[in-house]
Amino acid sequence: MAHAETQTASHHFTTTGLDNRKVAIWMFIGSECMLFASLISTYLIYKGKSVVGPFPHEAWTNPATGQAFPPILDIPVTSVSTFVLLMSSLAMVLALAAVENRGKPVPPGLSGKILSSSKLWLFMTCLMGATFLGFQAYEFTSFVHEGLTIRTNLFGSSFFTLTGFHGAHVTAGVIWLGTLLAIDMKRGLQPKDAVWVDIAALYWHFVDVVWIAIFTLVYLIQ
Amino acid sequence: MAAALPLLLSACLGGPQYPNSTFTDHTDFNRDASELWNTMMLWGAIVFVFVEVLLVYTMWKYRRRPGGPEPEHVHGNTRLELTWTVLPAVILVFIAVPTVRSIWRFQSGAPANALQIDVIGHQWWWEFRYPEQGIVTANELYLPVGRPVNFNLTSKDVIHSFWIPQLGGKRDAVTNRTNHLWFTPDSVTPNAFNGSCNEFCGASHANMRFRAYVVSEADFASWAAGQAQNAVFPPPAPDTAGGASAATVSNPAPAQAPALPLAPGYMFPAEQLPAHVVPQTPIPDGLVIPDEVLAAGDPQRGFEQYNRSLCIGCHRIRGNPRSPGVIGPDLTHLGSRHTLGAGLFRNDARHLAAWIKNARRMKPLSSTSMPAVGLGEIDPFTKQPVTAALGGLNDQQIADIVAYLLALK
Amino acid sequence: MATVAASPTYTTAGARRTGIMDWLTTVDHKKIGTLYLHTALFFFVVGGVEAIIMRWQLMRPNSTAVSAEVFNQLFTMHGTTMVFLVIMPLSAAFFNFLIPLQIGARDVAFPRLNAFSYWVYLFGGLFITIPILFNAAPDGGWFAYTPLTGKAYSPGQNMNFWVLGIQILGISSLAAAFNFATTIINMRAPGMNLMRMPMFTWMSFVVQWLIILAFPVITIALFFMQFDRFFGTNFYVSAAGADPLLWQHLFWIFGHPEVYILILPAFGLVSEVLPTYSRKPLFGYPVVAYSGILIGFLGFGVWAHHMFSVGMGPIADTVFGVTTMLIAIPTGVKIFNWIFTMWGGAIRFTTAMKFAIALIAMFTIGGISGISHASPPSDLQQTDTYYIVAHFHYVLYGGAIMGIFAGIYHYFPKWYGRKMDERLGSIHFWLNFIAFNLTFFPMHYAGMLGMPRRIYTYDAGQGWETFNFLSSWGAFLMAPAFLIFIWNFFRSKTRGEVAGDNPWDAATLEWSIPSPPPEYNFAQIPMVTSRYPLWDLTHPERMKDIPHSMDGWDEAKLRTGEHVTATGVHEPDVAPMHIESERKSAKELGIPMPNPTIKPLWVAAGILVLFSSLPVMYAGKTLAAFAMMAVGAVMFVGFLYAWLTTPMEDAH
Amino acid sequence: MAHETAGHPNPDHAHEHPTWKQYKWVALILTVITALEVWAYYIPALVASVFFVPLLLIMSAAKFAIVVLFYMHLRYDHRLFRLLFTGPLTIAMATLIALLFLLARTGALHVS
Ligand code: HEA
Ligand code: HEA
Ligand code: HEC
Ligand code: CUA
Ligand SMILES: [Cu+2]
Repeated sequence: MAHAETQTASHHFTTTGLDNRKVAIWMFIGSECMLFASLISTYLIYKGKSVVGPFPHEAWTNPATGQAFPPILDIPVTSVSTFVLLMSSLAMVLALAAVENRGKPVPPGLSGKILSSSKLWLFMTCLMGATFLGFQAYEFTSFVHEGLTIRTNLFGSSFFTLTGFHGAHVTAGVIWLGTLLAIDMKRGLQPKDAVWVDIAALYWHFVDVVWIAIFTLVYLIQ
Repeated sequence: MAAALPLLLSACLGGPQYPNSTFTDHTDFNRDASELWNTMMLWGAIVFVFVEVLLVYTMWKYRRRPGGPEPEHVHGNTRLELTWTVLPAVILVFIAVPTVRSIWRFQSGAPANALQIDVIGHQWWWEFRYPEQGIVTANELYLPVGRPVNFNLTSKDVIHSFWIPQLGGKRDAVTNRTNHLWFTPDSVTPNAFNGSCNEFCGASHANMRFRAYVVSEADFASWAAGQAQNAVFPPPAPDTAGGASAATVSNPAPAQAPALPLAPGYMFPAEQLPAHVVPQTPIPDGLVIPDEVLAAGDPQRGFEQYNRSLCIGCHRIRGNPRSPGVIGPDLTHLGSRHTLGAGLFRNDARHLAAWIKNARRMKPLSSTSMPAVGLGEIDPFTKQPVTAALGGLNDQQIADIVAYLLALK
Repeated sequence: MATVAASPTYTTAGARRTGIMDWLTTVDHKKIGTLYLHTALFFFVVGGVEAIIMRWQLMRPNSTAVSAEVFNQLFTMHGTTMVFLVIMPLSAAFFNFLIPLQIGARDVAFPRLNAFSYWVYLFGGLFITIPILFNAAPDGGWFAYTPLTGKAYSPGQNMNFWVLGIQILGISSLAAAFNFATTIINMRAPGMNLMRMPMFTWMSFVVQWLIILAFPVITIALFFMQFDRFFGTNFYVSAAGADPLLWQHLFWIFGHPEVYILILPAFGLVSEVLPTYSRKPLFGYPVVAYSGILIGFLGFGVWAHHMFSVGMGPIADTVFGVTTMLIAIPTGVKIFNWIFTMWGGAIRFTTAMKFAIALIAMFTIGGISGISHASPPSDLQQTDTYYIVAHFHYVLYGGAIMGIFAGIYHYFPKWYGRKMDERLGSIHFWLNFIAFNLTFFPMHYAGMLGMPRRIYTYDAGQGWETFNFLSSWGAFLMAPAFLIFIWNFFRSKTRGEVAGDNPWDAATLEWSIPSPPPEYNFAQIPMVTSRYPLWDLTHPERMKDIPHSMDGWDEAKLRTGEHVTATGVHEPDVAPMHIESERKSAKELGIPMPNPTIKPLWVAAGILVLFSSLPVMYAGKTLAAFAMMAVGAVMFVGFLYAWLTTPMEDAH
Repeated sequence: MAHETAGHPNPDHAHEHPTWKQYKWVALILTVITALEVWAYYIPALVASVFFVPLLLIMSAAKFAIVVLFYMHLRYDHRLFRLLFTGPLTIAMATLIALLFLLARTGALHVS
């Protein structure tokens, strides 16, 4: 994806005048809707069906060992990570705008300078994505310490799989954006490269909206 | 003409040469399903004949002829297209309405007076329980004529599907779920039917059959009373009591069931069995135990041998406290069954002996299911010969056990 | 047409490879189509031999020709092979070969992704097929119901190959679907608006959407199964409280759209064949297109008709029964539109036409039996019996395979420049037609007379012997029929009658260029004014009352004409519809072609290695498995990076 | 960014794009809704009431829509993209809801 300028195909005639890659990424996102719908429905279906705890929102005492498990989900921590991911979308739109507007007069003042720095915003997006992943890593490890693994019960299996798939998407996104950042550092992204940033951004926002759904359906609704 | 076709068809296919035909009217369920089928086949036949005749006519009429005119270019015709959108829709209404009616009649709850039967699917046999009568049996069902029966189905392992084609539709037996199926055998004279498992459930899916006997109320009551009691064998035999079988030593409870004066209950008479419910599956080579050996089998010795063998770990014989197993079918009244191994073999001494000798060759089984027991037999899983140390039995011992089990009427 | 610039400077990377390397590195959609075609025909023989062995076993009661174990592998692999390795790829062969030609494009939107799809398919196909040689093939049925296919009840490696194999094949299908959908949306020639697309392209478009929306669901269901088998999760473990129906629902949410994925391309092909040999345009084109969309859309709302016996309750039974019946309407519309396409025509009974007509006749039978299972109380007597087997072979073989045969006979001349032998074709058709009905018609009876499906043996005296005997002989006759076809196919490539550009006097763009088409397809991208562009040229008198317009031309000119020189980028030079008969090289014409590359193949190989590590892990060889994973990951990432950083075409 | 790159007509960017000002507001609204959501979670009376679930669903749907419309600029983009997204999204939601209904029933009755 790197050397966008050599991808002459992107400049070929297209029927709709739209870029092939952008059409494709939207279809990919449509496909991902079905992917996450399957994951989320499985989680919701299995929510009340675990035979043993721990559970997301209720405390549980193991009748065999007498060990007590508190409700497992940590809302405050997840709220923070949710916020971080949301804000990464803001950084992402700014990065795209900066690339698209490159070459145009920069608005006066410091804020103008900041706003037109695609490197900064790409970096911020990556950073926030990575922060989100850090939170998730923390969450996963603490769950494992508290006695919930992917094998423990249906809740564990479907929870880790759902959030893990989302995490994998975030990881892919961070790598993708990181590559764009590297290119930007090396030679500077130009408006003609905007479509590369655009499709990465669409993907990134989509991963964000999926989290919006997950946060409500998995974490908040009991 | 098209109308007569399906009716005619289903009438022929209900005949005795097709003993598992679904085109029967033995139960309310099947009458309903047949009616639906006839409706659908009627419309289906009309559509079929119409389409194919139209197609063939078109092919014939408009075949290219030398020097024929250049076809006129027609791009469509809204009125025609509307017609063939609406007409099928109308036909579908005629199919959908009785369908929905029938769904609500047979897919919502069974009548309150229904006889309850719990059906539990196992790889690869059927466990049947009559909770009200306190009966647990396997692979053979008795149903009273004229009373609704409600099957409550579930499974111990994988998904199975319960079906008696002549009596009613299928229902799956699913783990962690209980499904229901009900019908009333209200227009059958006493008769025997085949049943099968219809959901692929592994190696012996094809061999997961069963039998259903529809009998009169009185016979049903007699059968139920017989099945409900403990095994009536063995009768108290003073000279063997001192034989100090392992059973009596380790188990203070008497190894014998209390000698109930009860006679065995009703059993569907063998002579009345229609040919198709008598299994014809051949015994694999080398498993047949000679008849003379079988004839010499002694039930009392067999009882003791049985109690000393691995059988007891998996099989239950009520009234024989040494034999509490739950993995395999309940053998309490094995002698009262006509078939063996989930409808695969006749239940007689030859087949039973061969079964015990090497069940895994008689029927593809799983590695945790009934092992080969005959001394020197090669177990298909371990590929090792069965030795005495592994609990292997010689032909005579097997013949004794056979005699014992067949005595359990 | 503004720019025929100086010939581009080709780098060495652009040099054409020869021999086997040509095939391994090709990114030409036509060649990839050829690869798909041959691979799928190979797998058809595999699936067919599996079927024949099954029929040999079932010919008589209590037969012991094969063991239960082997039989279960046979039907599982037969179903899996026919669905995933035969019909889908045969359709893909036509997507590849035809879509760009039909819409007037030089290639697909992402040519290298296209090569990748093929290689993933090939590797996935081999991965799932080879185990049968070692008696270790999947044995859980083509829909692999849990919990039977879970680790507890299928502890062997068998089902690992299935779950991983289908996952691999899914990657291929999804990649291809994004590619073709983008191609159809975005690569159409000027003037080729949606309502002018050839019907095959239309139906393919619907199919790509079905794939895009249905495959993610099976992907997830398969991931759950993989996690259960390899990592000890509980998605389908009853003891942990799992619901065995979850898999069934997820599978059929995919599975039902899948059956339309199988049939719609064949519908598209016969929609090309029937008008051509009737010398008439397709009757009611818009309705045929819309009904295809409607079938696809409704296809997402009927999945539970495969589950009427699981006890979903009366509401669900009602809803799914009725939605299923609704599909008869748009399908019927197609049937009647086809018949009326023939009506009033001058029908030439070529082999292609015979197969197309056979589709109409045979699919109708399968459709009617389909409606008879749409009624749940009635389906309870039918489900999981041979009646169902009869239904789906009538729609799959009588529909999809017949349609694809029609397509092969019809497009062979375009593909290879020569016609297939008509006499052999006719023998193939009749033998096949008779054998097909002999095989599958009796199954209706066997099923309604109580014979369950997926049984390796049955007892004597059940009233099924005659029907099974007939079915088996029918199946044995299918083999010679297919062998005749294969002989005809390979012989005609070199010895068939030379065809010319448009041997059948067809109407669509692909017939306006030489046969076989040059690598760049169209020397000049045609500008289209109507639905039947070629008849506009060859039979203008016929085209009088059909709407013509130059929609889309201005925009196209705008985007090709003036701006080309400004950016120095090559645009296809566009010309009003014409017939191309010269065959020059791309170089001579100055058309930049994508460079051949082997990288997609290596990326696909990386995926294969990655997936293959899991059975190794399952066998307890953890270290080796990790090593394979590392190698696979490096191959995958490395070659992907190399692929993405190599320019697709030479810069010039 | 209408047509200043002359040689490069770019119809997918032909429409107006939101600006920093808008982006800022969008971010603010998203933050506020998220805060409201979490806040609602900590009001036991609300959690117990029947309004809780619909309320949360509405809030999250609103966030979803805002991101899609503004950040993914679906509102400003070619209508083809709207189709490409809403179509699959509708099917996905319908499937999800249907699945919840179909598998809501808890089974397991008897059997020792
Ligand atoms: C090419 C693939 C294909 C196609 C196109 C279809 C088409 C249809 N199928 Fe089929 N089906 C399968 C492949 C296909 N099927 C497979 C593989 C299975 C089994 C899977 C397995 O278990 O292994 C299956 C199983 C299957 C079942 C489950 C059966 C069971 O397991 O119990 C059902 C139930 O409703 C069904 C219904 C239908 C219907 C209603 C159609 C309709 O689309 C048909 C519509 C067409 C017509 C009706 C004919 C033309 C119409 C007219 C001429 C108009 C007038 C007609 C009327 C008014 C009736 N199919
Ligand atoms: C497109 C799909 C497709 C096609 C074309 C076929 C084609 C055939 N199928 Fe198919 N079948 C399925 C899809 C298909 N099937 C599916 C999905 C299942 C369900 C599986 C499951 O339950 O999981 C199934 C199941 C199935 C069964 C049921 C198995 C069971 O339930 O136990 C049977 C039984 O007869 C059968 C038979 C046949 C036969 C005889 C052919 C013939 O038409 C095949 C003809 C082809 C050939 C004959 C190839 C030519 C061979 C050569 C040229 C080599 C020469 C060979 C010799 C001389 C031996 N199939
Ligand atoms: C590991 C468990 C196991 C052991 C040990 C075992 N069985 Fe079985 N047995 C089974 C199972 C399971 C079946 C059902 C097999 C089937 O039909 O699929 C069965 C079936 C039978 C049947 C047929 C019952 C019927 O109604 O069809 C008989 C009789 C029988 N066993 C007798 C014996 C005897 C006698 C022994 C000891 C020599 C024995 N079994 C040992 C598990 C066992
Ligand atoms: Cu039990 Cu099939
Ligand atoms: Cu279906």
